[in-house]
Amino acid sequence: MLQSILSGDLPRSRVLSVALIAILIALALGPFLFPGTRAFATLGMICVFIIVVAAYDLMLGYTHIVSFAHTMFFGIGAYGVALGIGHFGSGFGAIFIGILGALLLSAALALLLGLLSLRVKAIFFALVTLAVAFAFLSVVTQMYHITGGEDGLRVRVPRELGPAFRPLDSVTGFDLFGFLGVLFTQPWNLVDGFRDAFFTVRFTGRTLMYYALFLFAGVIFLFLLRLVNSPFGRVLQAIRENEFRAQALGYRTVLYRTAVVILSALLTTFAGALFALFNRYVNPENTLNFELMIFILLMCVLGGMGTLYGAIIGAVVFVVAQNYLQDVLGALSEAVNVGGFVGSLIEPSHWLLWFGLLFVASVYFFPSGIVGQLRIWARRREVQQAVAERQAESSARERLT
Amino acid sequence: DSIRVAHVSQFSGPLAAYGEQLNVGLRLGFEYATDGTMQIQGRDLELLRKDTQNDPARARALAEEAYAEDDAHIVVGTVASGVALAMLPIAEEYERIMMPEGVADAITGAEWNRYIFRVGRNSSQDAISNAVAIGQPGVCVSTIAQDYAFGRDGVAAYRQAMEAEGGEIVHEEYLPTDATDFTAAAQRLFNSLEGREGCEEGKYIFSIWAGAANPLGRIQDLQPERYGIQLTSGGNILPALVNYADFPGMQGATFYYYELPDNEVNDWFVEQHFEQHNEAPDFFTAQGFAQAMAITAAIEKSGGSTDVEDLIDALRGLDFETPKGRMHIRAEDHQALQAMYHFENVVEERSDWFSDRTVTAGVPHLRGVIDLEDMDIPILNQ
Amino acid sequence: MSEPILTLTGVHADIDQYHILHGIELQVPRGELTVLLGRNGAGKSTTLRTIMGLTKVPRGSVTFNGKEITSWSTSRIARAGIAFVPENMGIFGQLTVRENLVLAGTHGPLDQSRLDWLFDLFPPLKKFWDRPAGNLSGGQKQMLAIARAMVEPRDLLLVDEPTKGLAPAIIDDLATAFEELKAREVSILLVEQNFSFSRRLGQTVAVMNDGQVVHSGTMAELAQDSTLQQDLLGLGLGAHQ
Amino acid sequence: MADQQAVLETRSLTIQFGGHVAVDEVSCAFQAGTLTTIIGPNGAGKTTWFNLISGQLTPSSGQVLLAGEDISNLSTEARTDKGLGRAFQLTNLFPNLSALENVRLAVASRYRIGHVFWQRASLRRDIEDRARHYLDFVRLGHRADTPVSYLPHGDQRKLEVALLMALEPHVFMFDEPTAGMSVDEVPVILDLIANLKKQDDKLILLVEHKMDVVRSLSDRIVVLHHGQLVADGEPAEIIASPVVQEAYLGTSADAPTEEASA
Amino acid sequence: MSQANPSVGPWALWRDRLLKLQSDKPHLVLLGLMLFLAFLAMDPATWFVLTISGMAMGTMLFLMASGMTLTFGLMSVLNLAHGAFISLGAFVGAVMLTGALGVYTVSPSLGWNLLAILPALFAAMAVAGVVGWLFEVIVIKPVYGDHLKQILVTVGGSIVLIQLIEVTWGANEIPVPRPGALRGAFVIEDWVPLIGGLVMEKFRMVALLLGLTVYGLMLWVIDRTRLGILVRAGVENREMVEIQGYRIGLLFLGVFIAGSALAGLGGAMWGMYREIITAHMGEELMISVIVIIILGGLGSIRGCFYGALLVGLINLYIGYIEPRLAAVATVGLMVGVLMWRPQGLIPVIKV
Ligand SMILES: Nc1ncnc2c1ncn2[C@@H]1O[C@H](COP(=O)(O)OP(=O)(O)OP(=O)(O)O)[C@@H](O)[C@H]1O
Ligand SMILES: Nc1ncnc2c1ncn2[C@@H]1O[C@H](COP(=O)(O)OP(=O)(O)OP(=O)(O)O)[C@@H](O)[C@H]1O
Ligand SMILES: [Mg+2]
Ligand SMILES: [Mg+2]
Repeated sequence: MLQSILSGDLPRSRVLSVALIAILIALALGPFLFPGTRAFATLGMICVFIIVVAAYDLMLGYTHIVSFAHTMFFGIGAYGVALGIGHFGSGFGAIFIGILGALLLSAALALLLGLLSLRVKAIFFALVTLAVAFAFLSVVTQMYHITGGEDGLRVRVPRELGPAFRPLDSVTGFDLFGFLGVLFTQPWNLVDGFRDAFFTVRFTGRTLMYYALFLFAGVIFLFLLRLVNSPFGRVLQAIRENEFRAQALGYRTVLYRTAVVILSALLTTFAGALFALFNRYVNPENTLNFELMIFILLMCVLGGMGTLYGAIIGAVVFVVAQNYLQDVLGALSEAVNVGGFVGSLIEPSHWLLWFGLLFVASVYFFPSGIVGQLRIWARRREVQQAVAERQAESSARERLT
Repeated sequence: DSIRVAHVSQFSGPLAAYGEQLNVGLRLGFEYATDGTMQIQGRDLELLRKDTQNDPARARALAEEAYAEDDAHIVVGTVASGVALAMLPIAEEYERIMMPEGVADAITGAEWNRYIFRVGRNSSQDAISNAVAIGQPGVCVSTIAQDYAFGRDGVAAYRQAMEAEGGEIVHEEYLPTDATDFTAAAQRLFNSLEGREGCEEGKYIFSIWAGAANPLGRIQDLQPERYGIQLTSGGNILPALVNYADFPGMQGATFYYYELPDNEVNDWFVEQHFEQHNEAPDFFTAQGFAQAMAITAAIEKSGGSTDVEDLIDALRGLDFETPKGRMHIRAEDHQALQAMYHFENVVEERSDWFSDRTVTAGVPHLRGVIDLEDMDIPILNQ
Repeated sequence: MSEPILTLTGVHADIDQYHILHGIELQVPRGELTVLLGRNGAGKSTTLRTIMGLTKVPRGSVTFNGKEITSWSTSRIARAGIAFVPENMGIFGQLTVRENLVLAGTHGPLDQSRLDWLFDLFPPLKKFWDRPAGNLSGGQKQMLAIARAMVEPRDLLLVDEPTKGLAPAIIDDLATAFEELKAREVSILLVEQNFSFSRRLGQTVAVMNDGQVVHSGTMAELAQDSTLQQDLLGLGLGAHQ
Repeated sequence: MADQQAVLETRSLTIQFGGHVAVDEVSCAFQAGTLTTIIGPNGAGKTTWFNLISGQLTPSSGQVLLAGEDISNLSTEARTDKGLGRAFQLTNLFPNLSALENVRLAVASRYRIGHVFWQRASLRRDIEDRARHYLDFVRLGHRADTPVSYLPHGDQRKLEVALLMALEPHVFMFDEPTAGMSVDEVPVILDLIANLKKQDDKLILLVEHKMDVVRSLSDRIVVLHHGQLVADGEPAEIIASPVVQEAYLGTSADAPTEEASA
Repeated sequence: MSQANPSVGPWALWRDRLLKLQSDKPHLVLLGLMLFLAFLAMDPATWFVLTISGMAMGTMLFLMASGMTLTFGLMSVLNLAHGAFISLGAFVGAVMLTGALGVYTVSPSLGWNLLAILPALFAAMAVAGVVGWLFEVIVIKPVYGDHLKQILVTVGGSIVLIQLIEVTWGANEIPVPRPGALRGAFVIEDWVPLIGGLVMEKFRMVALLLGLTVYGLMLWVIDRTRLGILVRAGVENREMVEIQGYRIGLLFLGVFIAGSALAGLGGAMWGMYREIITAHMGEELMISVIVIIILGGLGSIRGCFYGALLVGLINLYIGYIEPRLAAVATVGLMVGVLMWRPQGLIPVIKV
């Protein structure tokens, strides 16, 4: 059963399995475990990025097409919904039209990009897409009367997805971290801590939106997992390894590559639309920026290229770091409280410095990504265990004789 | 119960310096307003600080966090107009006061809601005061601005005010926001003014430009004086004023430069700033100070109540003192108004502007104060 | 006879987590041509790479010209006077033939008489002198790879399967070239599958199997003994040669 | 001439690189059920000719015909689809995939299931069984799970042959299949090729420098020199011809003749 | 017009020559075409000013892009932190001009000015070079040969560098005094036909000179020395270069330092041009830099030079005709060129 849901591509590492289960629980029960708007936003962004990164991994990790124009599709999705709602009002019909239009545009652009990749290869292609994405960004910014320019657009979601809609009232949540905090710092207040940890969850339309997001992320992820483990996925791997030879084996690599680019673009567009609905605000900075592109790339590489599970791990680690690193630094610099150059280094306003360092370090220490690394460790342990067993067996046999 | 003011602005990334200045100003302002007690009407004042990283999505989340979790009564927003605009709906959702800092007209215009109060100037104010400063019959102006809402709005307001003064706008030039090479634009500006009839009182090029790469210097390099063209522009932050050294005699209008206003608050402010930071206070520091003065005045007016409706009542029509002079918040669109300063640029060497260096800079010298009555600032939120 | 120019004692080698060589014992006499034989996967190429310092050596020692070079860097080993023609030829496809050879001459400009000798051996090199080496045919690349190792005098040549892909006439010329090098006191360690070629040139021979040297002796001895050949090399086909 | 239609034919096939004519007006036709060996000095244009036939290069002029149909303008993939299979002179595989996966890709191409994205690849036992079959064929069964980059050179050569077999083409093109293979393995591959020949409808083209191999297997020998087809005929006759002796086997010619006479 | 047989006679000859020129010297053809089209689109005086200014802008861009194409061409390292080095150069230059050399800057005499400018440029190069050295050892070395990782690591490194600049010099914008002699413009005397009365900014002329000098020097090093061959070989196969007995690590380090120093030089010049600098300044230039180096053919110095000229010119021409299209036109130019020549104008690296 599990085998067939996960298309036979199991996590293959105990640590990874545990982490994935924990993430699944955290995302599924998130609004009831972590109080606060920031936590809520973080959960939503994780789901969005799981889709985006998984789709990107299909291109990058499984087919070795390095494109920096991915945010373009994300932006198209987001702006599609924003403009749809802007023009046709806050209804589901408007959302549908917006998404449909965005998907069509993305498909067309992806097709062009796929064709471009035939003529312009490898690193050239990567850099060209970077420039194209930049041009797209600049066009969107310049058409400010339609797109709002740098100021972006507000997305007035339908009432059912907004904060005013209250399908359920007063659901109780349990503040997991709050409770754990008490447990570790003041175990003597455990009972009080336990009681205090309960809180009231405002179950609104936004919560509904979150669950829609969560659901889509799950379904798309499983779909991609099946895809990469299908014969089609194997051909992609072949193209990644040696496109020339794949052609000589009779595979029309052009079609495969274009199909992958388009599929990936469409999924990303869809994720962009979900993002707009969840975030209720779109602007170039958030959807089209080069920085965002690099972040997606980092999530992909950090999680582990060519392992879809990496998309989940990468998105979680990254989004959490992005949202909470500054607070950690703040706490740290208060605790340490040194002045001068060193002091200014750990000032929260220089959190980007540490972020950059983590960025570099993660590429070094997880050259095959977190998932890849975990799998390597797991395999090493298996081998060691096998060796140990064999030794134990032989020594036992010796003792017998 | 304390009064909680959350300053949600960018403290890292490209515009971090402005956020920092605002924050310094805000603290100084409260210090002055409360005589150092940090209490208003017997209630403690609590100042929170959150870094948007110049990311609108994050800014929205932080504003929500400030209202929902920190239970802040007032959120003071950011100087980046886009980010500020993105935050506005949050105030409406949570029904709490927000005081954004961006200059976009839309903040107290199209995107306004009743919880929004702006203590800073808006871009039309800037533009109009500049038009008033030099405008008279026989003046011809070509404008150069960035091609987006801020630039276009500004020029439109400028044109209206200029025409009201009897001057004439000859040509409008718009460039991408990130342009760095102005040769082509200068060429066209010159073409538009060169040999034009009926400009006895002067030919000007007026620039409205946000960001570092100001076109004035590049235009000046191409020697506009050959065609009898002068430059004119608004005020700027101190580092930018350093480059104004290239434009001796240039005139314009600004909302603040620390030596222009003549009032008690400013005296205290400048003195304290030099004492604490060993350098001159800038644009946004004064802005933050004014912010604090407005908040204090409002809460005093409401008798210490921080209930949102009480605050709205108090803020509407509020008059308060700031380093920039006396200010007034219009009831209609919650936009604060102030007198502006008509200046003329004089090249001087200044060692007191920055703590670490001496610079040769274009220093604004007062030519006159443009009173509120002289400016017709449109109400845009209807 | 003088001491061997190269000695491997108990050399082990790892690639990644795999243990490939298990205690190689090998000597290359000075001024002679030693042939290293063995089946596919016996570890011949790995042995050569290990000598060049290209694989990790957890145990054992490599001595060259009386100096222990086990832990030297590859470039230092090369500068000490060892040239290496790898199995995959390793030519620089983006560079021209000329540039490939210029780089191989580490001591300044190339010696014209030596070049002429090479052109004589491998005429295509002259013909394609200023063309990108990546466009050469398989055999031409092989020629270039060998020429690169011979463009300057070196003390020891490590050559990995030079004859594969070469036309018979060229193989013939190559044999002559090796003879000449031997005459110039150059020592050669040759890995070769072409038994008739190695039998013609080799003086000493070592046979590898499964990461170990399982036999070493003179070529004459092995060439006579067809049971030994059958044993070590499985020369079912070769026996009739 | 017209008694049997040629399976494969090249007509005045020519390609130039810059000023250099690598293949020069080569016209040649091949019948089914034959094995033709192509010999010629290094750089004669053998591999280039292969590249033109299999579509890696586009000719400057001339045509390639497969079963009478002009395929000069088809892509490599389309030609493979039509039953033209090719193994490469310089090993050209999927280095990070296992040996089995390499062959499986070839089998999957042969059964045209590359576009299937809804099935789990690992559940296609039929494909895997065939792949294992071909792997055993070249005596690499024990190496099925080893990544190709870990295989020694000789084994990679064998895998190259396995991939070609797995494609089950009508036309087999081998480019020096035994180069670098150890002496005891060579006969295995040769047997394999000889067995192919027994299937009547197959056509085999072979580039090879080992003269004993050439002699024992070929039905016909074609000689290329400076891009031109200089001789074509029965093996014995060709090897004896002075052109070949001089241009290819070398003047001294003692080593080859030694082989030849043994 | 009615030629009897177009395939003979001077027409055919010219057409053949043109075709040959087009395939052998695409950069010259393109440059000529652009100059010509622009000439048709505007009046000659404007055209002249824009062309000179555009070329000067181009050479300034070349200064900034050359380092990146150098590291790519010679060692196949894609350094997206290049922008941070540009910023670094700008800051060092600014500090030198305002601080230690402030006195020389203010003086309007060219001689004294040069005393300020040259050390400032050298300091910018030196500091950028030293930081480049550290950067190579710490950040780049572990990811040789893997473009994807290089992109990631250098972006991370770029964030760190920019933050360090902010920690050191503060997050404020810093004004850069432009030395007196470089302010203003040369005015062409009125009696000169056609272009009389036109002005050309002095600074641009200096940038033009400097750019041409650096270009010449770089060409000399790459073409006339063994270094060029050596490092190109290293890109293809490090192991083989070591097998030939060269210490490739040192070699790459040297190239990277040179590339960083060039970025520093370009940054210092750019800072003086803009007169106000921020830590993010270099980042904003990266798109232009990237367009230039792809346009010219990744890794080609010559291509980079022509690419920079083309970008500088098109920016001004389009900026004159329709400023909104400037950014799109640049990228459009690049995509167009790549469709015509997938490896750029003067390819060196095959992909
Ligand atoms: N990169 C690698 N990783 C793991 N194992 C390897 C690697 N390279 C080679 N091996 C293994 O090392 C063993 C010896 O390989 P080597 O290439 O030295 O053999 P060889 O004797 O040269 O064979 P051939 O005649 O086929 O070239 C083989 O079993 C091979 O599988
Ligand atoms: N892409 C190319 N560009 C330029 N010249 C080429 C190109 N490909 C091949 N050549 C040249 O064409 C000639 C024929 O090469 P080809 O590879 O066909 O030779 P071959 O007969 O297979 O030789 P070998 O036995 O050495 O493999 C060679 O001289 C080679 O240098
Ligand atoms: Mg080998
Ligand atoms: Mg060949």
